[in-house]
Amino acid sequence: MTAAPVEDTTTGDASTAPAGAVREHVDRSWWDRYGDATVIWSSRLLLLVVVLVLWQVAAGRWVDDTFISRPTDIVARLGDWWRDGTLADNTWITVQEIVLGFVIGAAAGALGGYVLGAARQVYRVLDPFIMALYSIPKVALAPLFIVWIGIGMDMKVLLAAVTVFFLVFLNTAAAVREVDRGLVDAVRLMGGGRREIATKVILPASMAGFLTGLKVSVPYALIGAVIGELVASNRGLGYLINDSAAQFDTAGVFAALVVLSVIAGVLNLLVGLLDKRVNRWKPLD
Amino acid sequence: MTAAPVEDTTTGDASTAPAGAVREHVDRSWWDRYGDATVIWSSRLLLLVVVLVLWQVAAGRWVDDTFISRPTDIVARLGDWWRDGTLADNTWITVQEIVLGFVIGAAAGALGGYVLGAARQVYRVLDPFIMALYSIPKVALAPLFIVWIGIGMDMKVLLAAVTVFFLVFLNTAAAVREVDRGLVDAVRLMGGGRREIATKVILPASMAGFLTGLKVSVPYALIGAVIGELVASNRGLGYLINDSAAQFDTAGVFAALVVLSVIAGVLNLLVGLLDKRVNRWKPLD
Amino acid sequence: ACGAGSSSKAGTLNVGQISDSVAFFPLFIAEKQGFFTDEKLSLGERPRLGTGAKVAAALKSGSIDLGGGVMTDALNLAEIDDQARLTTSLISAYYVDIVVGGSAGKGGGSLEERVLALKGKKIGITGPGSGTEALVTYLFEQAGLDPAKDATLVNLGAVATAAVGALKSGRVDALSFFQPIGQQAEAAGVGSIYISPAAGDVPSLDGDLHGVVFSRQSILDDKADEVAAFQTAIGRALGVIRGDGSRVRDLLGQYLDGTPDAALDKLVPILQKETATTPAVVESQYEVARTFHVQSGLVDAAPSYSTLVPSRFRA
Amino acid sequence: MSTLLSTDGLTKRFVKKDSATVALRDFHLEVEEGTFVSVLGRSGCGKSTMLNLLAGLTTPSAGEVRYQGRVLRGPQTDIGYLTQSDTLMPWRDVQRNVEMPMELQGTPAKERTEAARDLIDRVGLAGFEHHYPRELSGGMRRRASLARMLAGRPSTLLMDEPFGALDAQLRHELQVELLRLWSGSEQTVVFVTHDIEEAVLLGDRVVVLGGLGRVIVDRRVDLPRPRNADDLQVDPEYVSIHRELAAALKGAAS
Amino acid sequence: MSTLLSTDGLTKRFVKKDSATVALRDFHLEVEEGTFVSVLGRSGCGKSTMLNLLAGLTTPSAGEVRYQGRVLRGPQTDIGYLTQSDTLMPWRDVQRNVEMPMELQGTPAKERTEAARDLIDRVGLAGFEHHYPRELSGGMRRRASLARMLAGRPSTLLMDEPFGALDAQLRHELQVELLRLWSGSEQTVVFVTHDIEEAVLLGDRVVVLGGLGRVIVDRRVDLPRPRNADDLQVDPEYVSIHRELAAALKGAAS
Ligand SMILES: Nc1ncnc2c1ncn2[C@@H]1O[C@H](COP(=O)(O)OP(=O)(O)OP(=O)(O)O)[C@@H](O)[C@H]1O
Ligand SMILES: Nc1ncnc2c1ncn2[C@@H]1O[C@H](COP(=O)(O)OP(=O)(O)OP(=O)(O)O)[C@@H](O)[C@H]1O
Ligand SMILES: [Mg+2]
Ligand SMILES: [Mg+2]
Repeated sequence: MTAAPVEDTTTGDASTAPAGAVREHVDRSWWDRYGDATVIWSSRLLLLVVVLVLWQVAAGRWVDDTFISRPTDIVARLGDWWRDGTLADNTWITVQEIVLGFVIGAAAGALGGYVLGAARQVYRVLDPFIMALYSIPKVALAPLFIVWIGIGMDMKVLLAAVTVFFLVFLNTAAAVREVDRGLVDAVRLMGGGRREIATKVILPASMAGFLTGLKVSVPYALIGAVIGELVASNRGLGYLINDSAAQFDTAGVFAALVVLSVIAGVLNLLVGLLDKRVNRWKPLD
Repeated sequence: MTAAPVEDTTTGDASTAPAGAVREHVDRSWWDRYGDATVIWSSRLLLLVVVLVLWQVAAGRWVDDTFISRPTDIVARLGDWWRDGTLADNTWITVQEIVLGFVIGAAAGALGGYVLGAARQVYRVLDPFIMALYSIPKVALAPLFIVWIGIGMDMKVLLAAVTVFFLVFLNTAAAVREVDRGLVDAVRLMGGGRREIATKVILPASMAGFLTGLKVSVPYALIGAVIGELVASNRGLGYLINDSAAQFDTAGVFAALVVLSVIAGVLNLLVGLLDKRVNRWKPLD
Repeated sequence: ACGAGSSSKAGTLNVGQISDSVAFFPLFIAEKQGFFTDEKLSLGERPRLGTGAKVAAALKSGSIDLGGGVMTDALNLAEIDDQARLTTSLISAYYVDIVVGGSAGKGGGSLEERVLALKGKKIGITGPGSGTEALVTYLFEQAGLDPAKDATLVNLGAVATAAVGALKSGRVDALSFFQPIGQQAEAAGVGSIYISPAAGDVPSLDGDLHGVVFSRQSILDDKADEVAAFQTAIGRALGVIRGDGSRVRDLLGQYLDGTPDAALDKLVPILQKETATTPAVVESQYEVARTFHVQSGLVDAAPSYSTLVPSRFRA
Repeated sequence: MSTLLSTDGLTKRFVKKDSATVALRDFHLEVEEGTFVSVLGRSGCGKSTMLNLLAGLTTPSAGEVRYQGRVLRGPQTDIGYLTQSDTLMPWRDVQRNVEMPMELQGTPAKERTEAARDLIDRVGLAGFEHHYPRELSGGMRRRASLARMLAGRPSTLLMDEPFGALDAQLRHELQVELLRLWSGSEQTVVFVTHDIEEAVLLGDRVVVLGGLGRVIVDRRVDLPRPRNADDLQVDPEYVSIHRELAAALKGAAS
Repeated sequence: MSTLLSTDGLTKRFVKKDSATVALRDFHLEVEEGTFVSVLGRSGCGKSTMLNLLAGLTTPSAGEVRYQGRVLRGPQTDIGYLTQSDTLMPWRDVQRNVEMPMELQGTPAKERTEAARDLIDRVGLAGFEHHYPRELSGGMRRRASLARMLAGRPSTLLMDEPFGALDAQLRHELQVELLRLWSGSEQTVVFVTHDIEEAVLLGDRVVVLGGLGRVIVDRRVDLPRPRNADDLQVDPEYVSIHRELAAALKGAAS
């Protein structure tokens, strides 16, 4: 790493010149820039390979392969599905449900969290009701869902959205509670009203909690949509799982799960990027 | 409110006597002490009554009562179950599963969160795998669960524990990341090692996140246990739900859900108490 | 985890079943009337497992010793597990009905005309690969329709509330569901039974073996005595069902607690007719089922009677 | 000159379960418009509590604060308050922190940027516009806070030890800057400090608080302006004021 | 006297993307055992950065810190560091905060309680044992931190503006207290302050830092102890030192 001074900041033009620091340009090598990411990604790859190899070896040898299938079979099944279009069709449907459900649920949850998180007393009154609603196993209400919302895509989107809602809501509301009073007061002193306090302090300060809510709820967007498809549907990855399971086609079940994991991974990556963007100001280590 | 000086703190016996504040005894009226709680609880009661009355009125009039039943029927059903022992038996089983699942999942999640939250690099490598596992709809793996763990109580406890684990884990790990470096450094300066940092700083400082994890996962302990009972139901509240639904007995379904909500309420209350206990040091408003 | 190891004379059997459909009424009777106790047999775990896959998993893991389901489940299991064995016949009729919304009823028309009228409709089934789907597939193919294109099959799961609810709210146009959903729907005035193989509407399915109990060879070896006892008790229960109608009506009322009386009244004669005469598996009935399953494409190949049914369970 | 800020029977009690900490009791103070009031007092005597009340941040347990003749119910845009503890937004860099009050007042972006840059220059933070608060030293954070407060163009300034964390030289420069700003305007300043010299150098009036905000000394400082720290050292008036204040502070201890 | 702490070519660079802020460059300092070194310097010149390095809290970008002849790799129990910013545990009350270092050292509970109570008394916080940090005034928090640091019985003290937030009287009392503690022991002190008078009053040696931690002045103070603030004002030696330091600080600005 060679460093060359680029800009000297010690010359304030006003009466007060700081005896301060100096900014330098840093020539970072490829490794300085990407070394960390390389290590992480190769570790992940390694781990993945190890798991797959172990799985392949174990299947049929130590564990009954009718229940765990084997990676090669799964890949073969994915290939079949890819060729005959099953994969694209069903994945596309599920992805739509997941994304819609996630966005709607997260938006509603964030809004609810910010509104109720700030209105302490109202939140305290509603809390037990919210928790009671949240605690109801949605599958138990599947009949009601079917009757009220039908068996179309709406129902799956709603199921996904509902689960996401609660997780984002509770995490956001909790984060709002933890916001530093000093910062809120600072905005009040600058003449900020409720709106400004919400957007300029509460929102950025509770970002971490909100993002945890998002991260935690990504999987539930998937689970919600898939459960919806298990309950009532004739397409989507949930249907594929159901169909394969009924035919004892474990490779099919796992193939669908692999696709789900990939979707989860992508969503998780997106949330991670948002996290990075929002947390720029935080120390790295 | 009458106030009488009780103790004067201005007399430090050393060389430095602070010109500080004075402690006074406060005579709080009954209302000062319990007014807040009274308002909250009566609002909740009122809300509950309103919801129940609306439900009762709506059922059969505006909404088909075969799908939403009605409060009186539900109460009657609960009475029947209470008398013939169904209620106590099944509830007891489910409560055991929930509590065991919750405790195991929360303990494992907290441990994992504290360990991996501190080991940043390891966490980053594992993160996608954890999220992938987490995203798998557990119902889809029901056959695997049955093969590996059977259909006994273990399976339900495990299902509950797994869901709780992820939620507590992710919330705790996120909270650990947010802990003030200054406080950690303070402990390092006092000669604290990893263990001390974990117990004396990370643990208390991340309590809020951990508690959010707990709060968020209470419902999933219930849902996990009930799903387990739906997967292979022979007893428990999940069985009651399944049985009632199969008999087209909506009142039965809702009666079981009411019991679940009560359990959720109690657990939530316990978490709330813990929250209060742990957050004593925080400003009230 | 669940007592699969015990093999004493007066032993325990864990019997899993898919649901609480009419097929398992004999088990209920045998339990209620003490037939199992008479045989010094006690039932351990009695899980409702919902799908054939889970019954298979539970059998393989030893969680249950016997699985109650339909022939589809037994044949599916046989495809992946050559230890699969069929032990008991419960219902010798295809007890799935096509139910349509409203009170249109059967009306007139031949079977083919009725099937053609279902073209383009949304039909609720319990799930893919189930006997309910098989019936629709079979009927459509017999009528020269393609079930994949000419109808939308919707999975509703095995609970009555969802099925009847979906029909009532018009989310599906018809149901292909096991008894007593049809009777329940009729009693609730939601729909009417449209095609009923059990009532002889589908001649090629007459005498079809459908409600069965199956197991695995290793368990049969291990628990030979218990299974024999089970068989005897079920035999007595089947006798009860085919006997006094009012007694059956009583017991059915207890079994399907909460089902409207009208539905129960209608069910009793149907049940008496379709209940197997003997717990032993009759070859001719087996063959009807086998043909049906292969023809409707539910299974690729079905084992022969002699492979799947051990000699002591044959009629 | 008319009275701008006045308090009447002001009491602040922090209640916690069955006991209350009284930080301020029956506190009286009148601040005339356009004056510079320095406040001295021992650590923990209630100075910050007082400022919080004057700023409308906290509500009094008893008594009231009047601002421009009206009872103060909450914070006002024309009262600027530099709190004792740091409240820069950690997710904004210096530039955007300083812009914040203008943002809330709806100043156009361009104007805002320029005004902020000018203020940052004045407090000697030029070159650090894009540092986040955690990347600044303690004194730099303090100066950024000062710049932020000034950015709101308040007509009344409440300051809680603004220069305590700065070196002598910088403190001197900022004192001069503050006086320059103040003398050119009608601003009213309440300035809490621990430095007697600073209090006298800056104030038209010095108030010394004892325990619970009891006013021990309230004294006009009639030294001619501009005042020079070095010259003051030998001014007999200054020396006597200094002695009086030091004695009062010492006395408050016992 | 042997060298206790020494630095060699110490550089601290805060890297962020493609640019780095250099806070300290090629910094040399040797501190002898048992001495009291005062450090002066303008705001932002790198004093806190230097202390962080000396305490082993941060790792140098180049160079090294030697403590008792060995390279320092991390914090040491026998180095106490009073940081510039407040790091009291907000969930512990004053008593338990002060007890904390002893808790980590495994002192028995009873002894701990007594020692903590004694320290709390000494810093003038008696009566506030059960207040949480947020219920204290700024100066009180500072004193609680001081008590906590002393509770660890370190043999080397690093202090970053410990008395900056305290009133003149209290500051004086704590200075006396600190000197009393120090003179009765073999402790080594590195004391960062903005107050030239304080630096001279306390130090065996005063170091003035310029930009990037460049040492501008490094001067022995040979005034006899005990020193009295009032007497010093007229001591020609003191006046000359004061003038030299003030000039150095002023010079560092340009
Ligand atoms: N939230 C609170 N709860 C309880 N007591 C409090 C609270 N805030 C302040 N106090 C007490 O009120 C008294 C006055 O505090 P204040 O912050 O006004 O002091 P100060 O004069 O600003 O002191 P300093 O010069 O140290 O900043 C102190 O004794 C403090 O303990
Ligand atoms: N984490 C960081 N990232 C970037 N720059 C930093 C960081 N920490 C400190 N600096 C810079 O390093 C320089 C020295 O900071 P330091 O805190 O050591 O100053 P100081 O001498 O203690 O000042 P003060 O008297 O104001 O406390 C400052 O210019 C500051 O902006
Ligand atoms: Mg204060
Ligand atoms: Mg500093």
